[in-house]
Amino acid sequence: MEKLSKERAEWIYKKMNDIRNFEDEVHQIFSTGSIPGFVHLYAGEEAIATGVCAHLTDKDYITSTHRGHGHCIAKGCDLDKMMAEIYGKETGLCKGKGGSMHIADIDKGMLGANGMVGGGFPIAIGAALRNKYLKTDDVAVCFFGDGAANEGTFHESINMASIWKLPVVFVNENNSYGETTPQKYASGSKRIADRASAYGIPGETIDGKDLMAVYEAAGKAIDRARKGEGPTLIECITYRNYGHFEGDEQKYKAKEGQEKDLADRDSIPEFREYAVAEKLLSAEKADQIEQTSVEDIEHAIKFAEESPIPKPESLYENVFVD
Amino acid sequence: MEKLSKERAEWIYKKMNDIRNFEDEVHQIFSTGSIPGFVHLYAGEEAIATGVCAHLTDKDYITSTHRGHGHCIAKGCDLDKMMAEIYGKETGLCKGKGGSMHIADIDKGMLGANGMVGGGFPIAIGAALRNKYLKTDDVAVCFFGDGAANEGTFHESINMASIWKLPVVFVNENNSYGETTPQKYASGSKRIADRASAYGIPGETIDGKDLMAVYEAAGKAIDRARKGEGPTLIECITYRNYGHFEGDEQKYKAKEGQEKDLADRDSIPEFREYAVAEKLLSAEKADQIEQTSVEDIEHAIKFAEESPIPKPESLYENVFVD
Amino acid sequence: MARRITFMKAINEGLDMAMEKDERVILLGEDIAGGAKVDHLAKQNEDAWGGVFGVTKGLMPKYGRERVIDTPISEMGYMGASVGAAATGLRPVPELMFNDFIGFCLDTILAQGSKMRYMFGGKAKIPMTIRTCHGAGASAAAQHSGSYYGILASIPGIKVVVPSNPYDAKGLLIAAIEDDNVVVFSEDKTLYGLKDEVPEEYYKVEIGKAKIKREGTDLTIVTIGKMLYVALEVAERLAKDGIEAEVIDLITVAPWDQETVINSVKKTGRLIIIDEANPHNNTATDIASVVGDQAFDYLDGPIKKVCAPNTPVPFATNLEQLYLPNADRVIETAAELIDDLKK
Amino acid sequence: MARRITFMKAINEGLDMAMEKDERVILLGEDIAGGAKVDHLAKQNEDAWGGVFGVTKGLMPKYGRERVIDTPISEMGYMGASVGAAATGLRPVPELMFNDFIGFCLDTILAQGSKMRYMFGGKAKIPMTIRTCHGAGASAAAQHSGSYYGILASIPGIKVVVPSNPYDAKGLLIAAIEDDNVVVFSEDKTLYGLKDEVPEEYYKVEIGKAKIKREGTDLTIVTIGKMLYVALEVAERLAKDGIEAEVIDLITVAPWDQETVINSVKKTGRLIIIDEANPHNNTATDIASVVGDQAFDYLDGPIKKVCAPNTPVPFATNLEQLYLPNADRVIETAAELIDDLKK
Ligand SMILES: Cc1ncc(C[n+]2csc(CCOP(=O)(O)OP(=O)(O)O)c2C)c(N)n1
Ligand SMILES: Cc1ncc(C[n+]2csc(CCOP(=O)(O)OP(=O)(O)O)c2C)c(N)n1
Ligand SMILES: [Mg+2]
Ligand SMILES: [Mg+2]
Repeated sequence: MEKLSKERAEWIYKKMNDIRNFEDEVHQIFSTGSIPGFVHLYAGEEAIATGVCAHLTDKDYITSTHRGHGHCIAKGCDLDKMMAEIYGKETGLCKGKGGSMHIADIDKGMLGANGMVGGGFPIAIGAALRNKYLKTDDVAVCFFGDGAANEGTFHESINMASIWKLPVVFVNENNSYGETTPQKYASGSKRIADRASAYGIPGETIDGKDLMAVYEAAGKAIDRARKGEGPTLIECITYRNYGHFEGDEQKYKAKEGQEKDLADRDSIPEFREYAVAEKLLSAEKADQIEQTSVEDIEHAIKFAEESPIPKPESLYENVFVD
Repeated sequence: MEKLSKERAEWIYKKMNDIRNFEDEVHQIFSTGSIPGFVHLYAGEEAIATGVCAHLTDKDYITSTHRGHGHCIAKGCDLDKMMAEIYGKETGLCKGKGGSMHIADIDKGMLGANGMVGGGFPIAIGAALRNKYLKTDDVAVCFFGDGAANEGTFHESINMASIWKLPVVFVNENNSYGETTPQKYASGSKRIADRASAYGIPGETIDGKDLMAVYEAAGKAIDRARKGEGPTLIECITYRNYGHFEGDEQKYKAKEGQEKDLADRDSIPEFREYAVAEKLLSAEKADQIEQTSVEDIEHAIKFAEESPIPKPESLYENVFVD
Repeated sequence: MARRITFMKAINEGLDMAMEKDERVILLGEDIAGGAKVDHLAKQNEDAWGGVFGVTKGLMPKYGRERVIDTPISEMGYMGASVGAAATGLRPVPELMFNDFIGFCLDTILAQGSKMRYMFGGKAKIPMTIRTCHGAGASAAAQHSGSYYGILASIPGIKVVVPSNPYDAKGLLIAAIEDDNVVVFSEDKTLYGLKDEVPEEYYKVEIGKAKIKREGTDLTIVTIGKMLYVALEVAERLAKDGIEAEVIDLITVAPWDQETVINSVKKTGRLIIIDEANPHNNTATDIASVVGDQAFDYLDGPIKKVCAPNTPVPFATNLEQLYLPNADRVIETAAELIDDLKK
Repeated sequence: MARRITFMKAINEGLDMAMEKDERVILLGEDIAGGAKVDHLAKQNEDAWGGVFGVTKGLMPKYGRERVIDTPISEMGYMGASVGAAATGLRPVPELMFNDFIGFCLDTILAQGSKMRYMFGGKAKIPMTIRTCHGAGASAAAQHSGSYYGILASIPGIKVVVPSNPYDAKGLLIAAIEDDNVVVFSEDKTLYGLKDEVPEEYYKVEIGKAKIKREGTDLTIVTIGKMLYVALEVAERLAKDGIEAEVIDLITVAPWDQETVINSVKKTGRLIIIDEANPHNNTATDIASVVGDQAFDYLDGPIKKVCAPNTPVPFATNLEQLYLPNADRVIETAAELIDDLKK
């Protein structure tokens, strides 16, 4: 695994900011009613998508979740088209037909947010099977929540990835809750990483708020996968800044104790501080990135708002390949 | 857990013989064409069903598998009606409408063989949930194969049983193969019992050819369940005497080595020897049980053969409770 | 009977009264209470959500977590557990949050719950009511907006009901829970806010019986769920042209009420079925095929269906509206049937 | 073209030639080779089973375990993996051993494979062929004998084919594998032994095109899969009474060939559809509903369906035979349509 370069650090800092700004804006806009449907925001979990995708190229695949904006941004999807998609516009990544829960860009290796909890596992191992079959050294990364770890697809897919030594990394985003249901209630095992041994693969639990911890663990696991040594399970402890979806009152969240401490942490300034101290980022550059990011998201909103809605006939298009 | 009594030892020896004789006869009859459909024989695995069910009453529930005759017999189902069911006769346990793969007797707590691999897991925890909810001390036992351990239902059900501390015991019958597919190929974990820790429950691997090993492990686990201490996973190493189903050429079975040793072991004489040595069974009693068992199975065959086929109108009956 | 409550509240009340009456009734589902093992909620005996739409709100505080069970995200597991619990004497009411999740747990219905009684020669009884929701119109996109009651209705051994209003919802749900069979109770998520009069008592609405919501002599319109409101609008508009449509709310899609539908068609000679499901192999086709067989001689014209197109549900609001059957499309279809009707 | 091979062999040959031609074609399924990691089999490069019915026999020895992949018993896992592999450029052909197992993996079809292209605004392509088998008549009882192609055919975004003979089986399978969409290829397990002429070359049979197997002017009989043989027997028997039935093998149930069916009904004025599926919301109802709309004016009598009853498949041989549509039932039905036909 490469040491973090300046270039990469800048890339990371930009992506983290993009995700945060994107989500904060969507949160705002949603409350005005301009964005319809179910929207699940990634704010608070930026270190994970960014720390993992920093190791990936467009040729690597990821599968995402209902909480997919962060993965999309980190995987390099176009911000304008993403925002337009969430608005349901013709210029959207999916022509306005997918929306927040189905945002995808196969050209960027982003195999889709997924409205089905646990839906990404088998798709990810399928992409990994393809990578292995074609003798590439591309990998697949499967992002999934703590709640998703209780779906049967988790079990079946990780087991198959193990026996076939597939180049796939399972990245768990343990934000303590599946909707309102605490992970500690829903899982028989204390840690989700504890389940790795049930499939004979390595598993570890890391601080998912710490960009560098994610960057390093993911780097190792992705290297391992590229070398044909098989899958890894990484559990990242994190927390979401907003509710499960927009509109959630969040009555279940603890207002004090360990949970509050986790909630109060912010991996973006944490990373900035680290990167500046390590001279990977100058304070000026960091400021500039923050500024550009704000502008980029503003641009995306403007683009989305000014874009036309889909043409009626598109209702019938793209059901089949002709 | 009670020490094995003479009475129980006799019961066990009878059941083991009943299962073996039943299956050997069905094997014979199948080859003559009198029994239609898919038939999966339990011969070779008698120690498991018997050693477990020795601890159960009619009020306890079990879920079984496609290889269900042994569980049925051990749970106390009527041999005549069982055989008639396998023949597809009106007098069968299920009026001839279920057959070998769906043989069941709810009055005996036998919730059915199941044509769906992994289909029994959720049903078993549902019965256990009922036991707990009604504040009974009845338990549920879920028998399942090594192949079934790779279905998502395994994962979901054991996890739920764990978090709700349900009175259920998961008894794995690891006979090395799921159809032709070796367990060592299909499972990422070496041992199926290794998976217990993924759910925070106890798991152990035992010699499934050894009646006493099963009797003791099951006794402990069932006691634990009755006391409200939650589920246990027991992996029993065993082997089936016949093919996956009747008609299987068994090309995949190893003709030498460890596998052959396992195949050559027979838990029935092993138990007889043990029980006679321990004075739980006299040699005369054992001979007599063997003889009665042969007669009982003969009777069952005669009963089945002489029974009428179902009346045509029964095709339409029992779809709904009216 | 002046009290007006929402569709959602009517369902909540049906559950409440069924639980009150029979201790064997338990609920299972994801976040149907919410916040399991959260200390501050436990202290106040509060539920966090009461289901993603709030339908089961307040039931956990009243009946406790033993009877209102939050499950992990394990649809096959808890739906199958419900089958097991039903087979052994409880009357579970699992909630499948969206009917679109059926692909995670269909086996528990298709191969287990619906077939057990038959396979076991009549010995098993599976008194289980599956609550779920269907329907487009909430911008929930392709994986949370489908209408799959028609797929379920094709399975022998289960009943499937689709209420259109608060009164029926409460009475049907109670009937479903009292029924000794597997019953799927499918709620249109866009109806939750709809208010109407609902009696305070415990009452049942008969499963398998359709209701004539408007009498007419010229045309029969059969509807499922909220399509009723499309038909009622159409009937109003047609009435202005002197055409009297008879509107039938099917209510139960399995087994559906052949008698009521056929008698109506015998009277009117014309039939339009409105079904929000995708167009192939759905309940509309089933009705059309039965009418085309059994009431053929009474038909004055082709049998018409107005359904969703053969596409997934699109996200964009304008496309989603186009996807849904609406009054204009039905009027156009009616015009094909009735010559003297102006387009 | 005198070579006669079985239905099973034809399928095997179709797979073989598709794999030969395109390296991106891989097979996945339970025991489709069999004996993975068994030393003595590996040494001899032998498969243990080649699938539970032997349909894929010999393909692993020829193409290796990288391309003929035995999976654990994890239907959702490997079916979903096939979707992922297809979305990223392979052309997987997973086998679902029995269509009855669809309840374990429907999501991969219903919510993922069939919807991806649409949800992604046309960017995804899922060239995946799902082989499975259906049908009663093998004493396999309720959980291994169902006919669920009709459920699958209701899902937008996939194609579903049901071949009735070796020739079509080979050509359709090749066409399915070359198709860039999800195609379900459903084999009737009781046809595996059926022999007929099959060309040795690589050829395609068009998906979506029905075939007229016998021309006639008095009555149209549309069939799915092996129901063709019931119809052909019926046509023979009717011919003795001077009644000429036109027999159409539908072949593709989604999208089915409306033109061929409607043209035939326009000619004959009478329609019977034979479908082994349970009777509600199946392909027979779909056909009936379309004909009852689009060819209404040409109909001389009610539209008839002959289907399985609304029950699970019973085990006992006599009941199972009664369950299956047969020539006598079709003749009785035809008699209702044609007055001058003796019962
Ligand atoms: C198959 C399925 N079951 C249930 C849901 C409803 N649902 C959507 S998100 C969610 C919680 C997911 O929790 P987790 O995996 O921890 O992800 P998080 O939302 O915390 O990121 C649930 C239950 C769904 N969309 N799909
Ligand atoms: C859901 C499902 N998948 C696949 C099958 C086909 N099948 C029947 S038995 C079997 C093997 C089961 O292996 P295991 O669980 O080890 O039980 P054993 O036969 O060895 O007792 C398979 C794959 C099935 N019946 N159901
Ligand atoms: Mg979570
Ligand atoms: Mg086995």
